[in-house]
Amino acid sequence: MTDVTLAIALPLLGAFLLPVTARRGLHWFGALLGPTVLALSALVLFGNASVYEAPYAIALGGFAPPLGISLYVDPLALLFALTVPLTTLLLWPGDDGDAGIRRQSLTLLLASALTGLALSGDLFNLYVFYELAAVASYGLAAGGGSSPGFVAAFRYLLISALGSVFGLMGIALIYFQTGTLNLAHLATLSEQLANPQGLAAFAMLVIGFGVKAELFPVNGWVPEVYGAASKRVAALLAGLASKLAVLAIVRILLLVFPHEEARQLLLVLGILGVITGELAAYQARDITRMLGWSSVGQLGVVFIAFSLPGKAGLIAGVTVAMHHLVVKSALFLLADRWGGAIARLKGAASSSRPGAAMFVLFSLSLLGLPPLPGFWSKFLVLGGLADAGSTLQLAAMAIILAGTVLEGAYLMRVITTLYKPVDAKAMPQRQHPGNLFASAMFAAVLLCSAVMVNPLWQGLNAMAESGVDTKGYIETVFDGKEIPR
Amino acid sequence: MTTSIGFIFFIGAIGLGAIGIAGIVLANHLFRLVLALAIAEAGANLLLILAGYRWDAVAPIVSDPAVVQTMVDPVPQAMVLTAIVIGVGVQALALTLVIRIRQRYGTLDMQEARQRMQDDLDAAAGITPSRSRERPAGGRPLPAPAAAVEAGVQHD
Amino acid sequence: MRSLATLLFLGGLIFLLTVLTGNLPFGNPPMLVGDAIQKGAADEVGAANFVTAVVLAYRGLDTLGELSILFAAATAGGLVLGAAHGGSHQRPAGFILRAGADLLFPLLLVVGLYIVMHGHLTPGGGFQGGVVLAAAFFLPLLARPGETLSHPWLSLVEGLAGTAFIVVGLIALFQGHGFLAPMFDKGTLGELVSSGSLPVLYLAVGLKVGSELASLLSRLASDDEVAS
Amino acid sequence: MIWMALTVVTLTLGAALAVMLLDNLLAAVAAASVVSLGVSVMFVMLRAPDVAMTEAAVGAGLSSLILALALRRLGLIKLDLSEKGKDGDA
Repeated sequence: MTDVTLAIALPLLGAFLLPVTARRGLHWFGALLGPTVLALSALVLFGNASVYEAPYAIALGGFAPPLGISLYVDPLALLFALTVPLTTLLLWPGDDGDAGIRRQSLTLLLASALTGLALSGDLFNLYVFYELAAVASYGLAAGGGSSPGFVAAFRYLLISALGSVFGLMGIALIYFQTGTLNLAHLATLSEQLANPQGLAAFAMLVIGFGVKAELFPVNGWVPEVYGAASKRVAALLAGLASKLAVLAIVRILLLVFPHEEARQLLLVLGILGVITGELAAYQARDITRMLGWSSVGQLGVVFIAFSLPGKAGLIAGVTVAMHHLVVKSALFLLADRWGGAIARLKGAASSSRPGAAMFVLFSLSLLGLPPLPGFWSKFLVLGGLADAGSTLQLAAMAIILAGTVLEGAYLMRVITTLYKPVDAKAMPQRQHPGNLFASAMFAAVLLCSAVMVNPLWQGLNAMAESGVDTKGYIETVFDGKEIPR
Repeated sequence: MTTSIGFIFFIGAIGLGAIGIAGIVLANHLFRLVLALAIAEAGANLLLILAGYRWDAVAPIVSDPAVVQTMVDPVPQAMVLTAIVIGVGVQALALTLVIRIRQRYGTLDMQEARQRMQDDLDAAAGITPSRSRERPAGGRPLPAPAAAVEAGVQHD
Repeated sequence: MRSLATLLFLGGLIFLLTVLTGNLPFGNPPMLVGDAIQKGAADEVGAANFVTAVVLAYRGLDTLGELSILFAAATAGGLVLGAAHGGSHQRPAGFILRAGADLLFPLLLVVGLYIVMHGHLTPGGGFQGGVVLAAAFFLPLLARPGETLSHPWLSLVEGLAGTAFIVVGLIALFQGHGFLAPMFDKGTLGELVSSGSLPVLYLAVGLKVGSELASLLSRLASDDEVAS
Repeated sequence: MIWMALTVVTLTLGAALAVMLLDNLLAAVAAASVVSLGVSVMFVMLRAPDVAMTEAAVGAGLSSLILALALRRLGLIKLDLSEKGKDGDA
């Protein structure tokens, strides 16, 4: 078994070396460097597949757990960590001179930070990786060089920095009361945090990490950044980065704040996210902003799912999150050439048949048409809500259903436009082959998971089993050593 | 004595954080937004240091290995060290963005810059903007400098 | 509308303040981790400055993340402003500033390196020293606006210092101690050559911070294409 | 000690308000560096000399320099370092 730290360190190493190699006649080396380190880091993570039997923890630097930083590797962390290098490889930015090298460097930094977010078992370390991911994505958002991109990136930076000030204050409030940062150690002290200060700290952390997760009050940046940035960056941020931020929040929720109030908070924010996101998406008149707002709505569903207690919540949440990762990344890729007003897409299907077919496939899955995975993800969430059955949860059910109807309305509007007869004056562009290939890969993943429902279900079950096992987490991290109190 | 001095600093930390956050929410000038961010960060850092402060202890540095003294918690200090450097990096990046926005849109006003961004996004997407603004055909002239330069800034 | 939002906002803040000032233990924190580190740091790490021990040994990954953030900020800044070409077009500075810069340059260099290399003993270290180093290299630029910092060199130092930090961590990993574990002999507490690989790490941090900040500063200082 | 703490906190909060309210941006930058200095004095009183040193070097020194350079590049101030008396445009 290879040390999982390599999956974080290798992309960082690549990012540091890229600008050095690229300017020294080693251009071929620089072009290969990024994909190579990402592939290596995926291999390292694949090499850890044995965690399905036994999760394990790494004490970095060999210091006993509460003192140093510890990494925790369980199926949940591994699944999310694996998506990072794989998705980043599919969305790898092209190489065009000096700016291209900087973009690649930032993408590697983003990948490393997101892997770290999945694996880290330390509150402040989560914050540092989150901040690294944030700074890298400001750069990527502004990297297109367009004027709207600068304004969008600046707004994103402000909102995100406001969030990290809140996050830092939340960490301070937790440290005031417990004197530790290790998530396993905090899990043993979680009853000390079951008070107003604790809840305030949780709310602050949720606002902090919620900026990248497009959580309700701090998602004003979403349509602007996705509209102004290149669509590969939008796919990376909407598909991948948001999921890892969600994972950080879920870890904190499961381990440190297993209280009813904390779940209620997520539920309410999720409901508000669904309402605002779907309504705004319905009103949007161009595809990019429609997809951006619909992504806000979908992440609202993710938060509602994770607010369900126990295994059911974790399974539902992971299913929705993974489904959204695949579908939204692919849809943004397809929107690269087809971005812009919906009305201009008349007859696009005739200029690029596979593109239109995939657009229909992903839209139907997003809506939840039965054999496709999207159906199962919505089914799990709605079933879980019906089982839990408090008034708020039933309301959430109704709102998700209403959101689906809205989703259907605006996605069908696009699809019917795609298949309208061509307007000879304004022929829509053909799809870029690279984008088509990448979204075909996503489609393959989607169809495979539609076929292999049974093994997936078992895998998810095992993952949720170890995911909600707080006691197991504590025992694995401390490994029989004395826990300071 | 023991708690009151900590409480004074606590008020200071919360006050700095509140002023900074209120500034980020309310200010409309791009440069002042960056300044407000720095103040909010200072407040958060102070709060973090306060979380490890112990009134009867010395700084966490061994001056004489033979003498054992109680020390304040070194962990929050390390965290703040990290946070300060992160803060200055983010600030520099924010300023480069401000410089570019000023060059492209000729304004330092958040509302104005946002409006023009929306217009540009709409134009790129091929949508007629919902709010009609007088827009001359062809090039997009810079707005009058009065909008860009805040009153009271010397231009000598 | 805006004033209403303000009022709501301030009300929320005041509410938060009253909730939070409840029973936080000022001046008497639990210090579960802090106490354990104070007991063990002298033996486990061997640095007299415990903050350094925490920054580089116990929480080394945070410091690596922080270096990466600075690197990301500098890279993104470069992406936004483009490569800084040409210095500012101002006239050369006055005699006093030029002479002062010439005098200060070696002085700041020595002071910066001193702060970096004594980080494990006294207050200071890679970050503080790095800032002084950046100032040392930026000052001549301020005095002679025509000159530029040599960017290829800067980026080389940038990349190699960051690489060195990771490589030191990886060497420890492949020796079986875990990523970024302290290596080498711990030495005597309080001496310059002590605490194993920590001074090496802090030197890498100092060079990285210094070169990163210097390139950020020079990029901001060059006032090309002010017009759009 | 308490009086000193009160003074420093009051000064810092006052400077922070000044940053938000001053019309002149260069003065606001100066006020921001006063805030940093005040915070670093507080760090010393809270027995965090390492952090105080960093805050003074980064917050009061480097960050003010960055802000001032940005102001100059924005064309809002003119940092003229050359000898007085000679004219000529940049």
